Amino acid sequence: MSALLTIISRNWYDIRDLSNLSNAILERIRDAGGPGWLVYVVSALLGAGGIVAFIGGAAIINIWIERRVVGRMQSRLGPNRLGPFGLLQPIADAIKLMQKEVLQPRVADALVFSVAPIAFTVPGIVVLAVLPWGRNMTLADLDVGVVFILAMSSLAALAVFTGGYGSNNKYALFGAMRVIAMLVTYEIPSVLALLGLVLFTGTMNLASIVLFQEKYWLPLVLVQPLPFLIYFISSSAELNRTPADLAEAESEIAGGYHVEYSGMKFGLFYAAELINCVAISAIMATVFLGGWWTYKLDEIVPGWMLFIGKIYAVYFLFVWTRGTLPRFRIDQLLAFAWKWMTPMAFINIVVVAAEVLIWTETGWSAGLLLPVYVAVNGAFAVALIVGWVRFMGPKFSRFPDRPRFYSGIDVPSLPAYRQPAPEATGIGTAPSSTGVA
Amino acid sequence: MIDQTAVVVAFYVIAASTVACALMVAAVRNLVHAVLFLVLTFVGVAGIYVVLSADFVAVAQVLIYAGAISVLLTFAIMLTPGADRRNSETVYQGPAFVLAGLLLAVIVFVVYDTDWRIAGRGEFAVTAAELGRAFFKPYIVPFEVASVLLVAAMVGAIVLTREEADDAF
Amino acid sequence: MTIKSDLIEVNIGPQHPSTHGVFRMVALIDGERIVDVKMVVGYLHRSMEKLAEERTYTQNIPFTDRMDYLAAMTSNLGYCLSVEKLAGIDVPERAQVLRVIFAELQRIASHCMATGAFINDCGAWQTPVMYTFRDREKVLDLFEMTCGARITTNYMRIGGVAFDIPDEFLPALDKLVNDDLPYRFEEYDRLLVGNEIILMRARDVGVVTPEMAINASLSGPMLRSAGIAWDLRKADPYCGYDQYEFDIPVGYNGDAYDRMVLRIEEMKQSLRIIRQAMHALPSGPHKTEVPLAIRPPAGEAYSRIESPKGEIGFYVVSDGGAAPYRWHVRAPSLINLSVLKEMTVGQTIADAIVTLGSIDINVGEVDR
Amino acid sequence: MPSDRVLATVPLEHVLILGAILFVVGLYLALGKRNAIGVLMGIELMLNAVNVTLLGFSRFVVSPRPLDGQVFAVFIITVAAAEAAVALALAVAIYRHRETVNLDEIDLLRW
Repeated sequence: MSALLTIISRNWYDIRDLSNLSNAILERIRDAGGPGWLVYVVSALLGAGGIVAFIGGAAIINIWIERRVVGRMQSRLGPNRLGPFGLLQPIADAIKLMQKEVLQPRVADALVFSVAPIAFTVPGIVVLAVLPWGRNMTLADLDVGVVFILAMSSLAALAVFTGGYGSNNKYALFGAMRVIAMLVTYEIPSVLALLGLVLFTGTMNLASIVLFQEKYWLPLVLVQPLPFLIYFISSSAELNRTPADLAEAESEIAGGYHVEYSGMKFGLFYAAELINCVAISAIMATVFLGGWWTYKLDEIVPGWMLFIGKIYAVYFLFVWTRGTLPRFRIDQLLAFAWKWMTPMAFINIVVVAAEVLIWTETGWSAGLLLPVYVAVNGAFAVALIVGWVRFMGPKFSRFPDRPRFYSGIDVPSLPAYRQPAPEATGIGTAPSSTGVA
Repeated sequence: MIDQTAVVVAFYVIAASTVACALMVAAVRNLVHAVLFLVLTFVGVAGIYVVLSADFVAVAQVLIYAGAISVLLTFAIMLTPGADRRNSETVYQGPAFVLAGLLLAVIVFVVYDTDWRIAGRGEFAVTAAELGRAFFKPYIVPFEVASVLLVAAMVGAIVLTREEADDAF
Repeated sequence: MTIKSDLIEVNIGPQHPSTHGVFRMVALIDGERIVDVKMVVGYLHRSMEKLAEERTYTQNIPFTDRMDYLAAMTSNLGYCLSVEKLAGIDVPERAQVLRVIFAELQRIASHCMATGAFINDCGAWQTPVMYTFRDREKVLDLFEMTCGARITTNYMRIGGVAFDIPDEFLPALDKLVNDDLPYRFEEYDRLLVGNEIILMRARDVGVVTPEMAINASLSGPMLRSAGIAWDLRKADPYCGYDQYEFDIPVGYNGDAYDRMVLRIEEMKQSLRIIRQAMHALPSGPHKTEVPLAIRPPAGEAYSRIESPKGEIGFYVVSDGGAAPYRWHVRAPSLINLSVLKEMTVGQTIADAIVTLGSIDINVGEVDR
Repeated sequence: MPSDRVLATVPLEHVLILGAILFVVGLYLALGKRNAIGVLMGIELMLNAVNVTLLGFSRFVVSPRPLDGQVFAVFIITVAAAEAAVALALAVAIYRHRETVNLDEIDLLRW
């Protein structure tokens, strides 16, 4: 086995590292005397083509996964008629959307209305370009990758605002205003969550973050569990996914920002939502779950396959929360960010800074410190969450969860109803029996 | 390595579109459109920063200007619902135009008249780490002052816009 | 010193995912806060009360199916009781028990729908509604087994029920009430009762005070959530409900959360009643033979029963002919809806949707 | 400069002129616009223009510490963020009192 791996490594057919393949193609062009700009363009196109192909597939697959998984959660089957396991259902839906007439309200702001779906799609795609898909497989290896992805994810919400404003619809405007409020709020915890990671790893380069995890054999989710949760929650707010899908809030504002969109413009919104979701899942898979690195497994299985597997593991979390949780109200959601996640993230940064300081100043070995950090941070995250729930959580205890049971009718006398009774606010007498079903 | 021609072409394309967007900010008659064009301008300026091999500043520009400040502007527009949203000019439009033109002429003259000591320097290799070192070694005092300024601005903004607690939402 | 802004008028409905049909709520809002609400009903008006004056008493039963189409059995039952009262028809013992069984099954089906749709209004992505629909389907299977229809059952007849139950009904019912549903209701308890997000969304939202409830003559879970133990099955027993042992769950607070929990508890109480009724099911005829065109003596009768939505009353006036002279329905959905303005003004839109969902209206019954 | 050598990038002058154009557009906005938010947009644009210039200098001009231009740019971005927050808060506060943010109507120097 290992002999086989040695033979194929570094050859173009070594699918564990697709950069070999692209290098082989570029070599061929160069040997054939192709001009420098052609090599440049082809190398860009190869990476971009790969990512766009992934996005196209992912948008289709994600709809299917979401519908099937949520279907299972809802004790039904989900789409299973068209194609094997219903895999062709999203394609049929896309064709249906393309055939539909693209309506545009007469009072809509034409330019803004048309630009919004595109502006919403771009950031998610761009984020995928800076991610390390494999050991040498980063299309744009930015030194400031972490800040870049944060910047891009803030742009998507602006596009949502654009669409909501441009529709010139009251419901859409509600969605637009909600998304702006949520963006201002949820940017902060997500930045702070990733800041802790950057402090710990000492780099903002996503590929280096993966290499850090490879070096210490430690997925960062273990050492940073609290930022994982914070980033997950705040990105589900930025992605408009239940329990934070306030910008579209089907049951309240009837679709919110995309209420006026139809046809493929709506389809673009719909697909871009899934693409953004994949992008966020990919970011989380990269910085928290080790990206393409999975202990020794990535020497046998191609790293990019492991990475895609991890993306879908995180995506499953998003689907799971969507399938199980009701929606917050807007003020509750904002309060949750300001009163819970932001302070927690701040405290976490202080802790991480102290840990990094101990590490660098004492020079103790990582093998000694990191297990301690894992234990300390895990306990710390649990303690912080429990403490916050205890002291800051909504106090529902004054209301009993369960109703009273009466075996007969009992209508209280009410001041405004029968006779003036000074303190007849108490309703009913003591329960005459405790009912058991 | 990036092809040099590509950088030059990118610079001029981005510069032209940035200037066009900036002019549109002044020209459009709807304040929300103006904000959206301003976002495009900010993104274009970020592109210019990339060409000038300042990738950290470019990303910070997108994050802060395009992501945050434009949202703040939108927020302010939405929080002043009864105000005029026509993006109109005051009577100082003419003088401002003349002044701007004159200033541009002066700057162009100065730019071409000055002998810039050009260093034939390549691209900066790693800017983020170097910037971090600069912040924490020679510029530590300004850095701390900036953080104090941010806190002061935050508190100031909260105090200015605070409502009485009668109908806390 | 608040920001002055224009009030916006928003039409919530008639085409809106959360208005449970074609109910329309014209909300005047300030930001997200509702300043004023105007309720517009009548989009589903089919003038049933007038149409009924042209049809015989038996022919009117299908109308009641189509009023509260989520609780057709109880509507049937209420109407049949009023005509029986008017014409002085006795109902056989077996039919009484069957009526109780089907009315309680219908209560379970309707409350399943109400609970699921309520959580949907809270913003869940269809999951609770799928769970409750799954259980509602099982109840509807029993209806189909008995009378061939699932929604508009048209099962109750003047003088009894349309058909006797088939042989396989009782085993199926036994399985349902003893094996399936108790487990399902425990599942609802685990999923919904005490869920933090639902507590945050529904606690202190849409509060009905006891004064409000009585002054507006609310009924059903709306009334009981306000802390008033009133249930027509106890207060004015019909169909022999006084023979069964069950409790009235009563809320403390009158808010949307209380109403949701009450519905779940009421479903459990309904199971209790069905279990007792199953064992007490006597043999005998399922129907008193009455002429097809009943001609009750001139007079009037009002009968009321506890439908899932509240007190549904049928007021029938006869002039001695084959068709009622006047037919009026006291629709609980409409009357429970009348406090919507008091409940929603001052809330956010999101809370207003939750409030509306917790009332559990059925527009077919509101508009008739 | 030998002719066979590829030009490093665009000349510094062009960068500076780009900065100048953005600056004067911002200046025009800041002086000419009626809405306070429009004025603020002009100010942000001017700060951006200054940043372009600074980064141009940092990239091209001889300096012992060439990255200082970028450091300054980051500081300017920080200051701009603070300034935008306060200025917009001011605009909202003024709007509450006067129901306008038009600068030619807020010239009484009092609330």
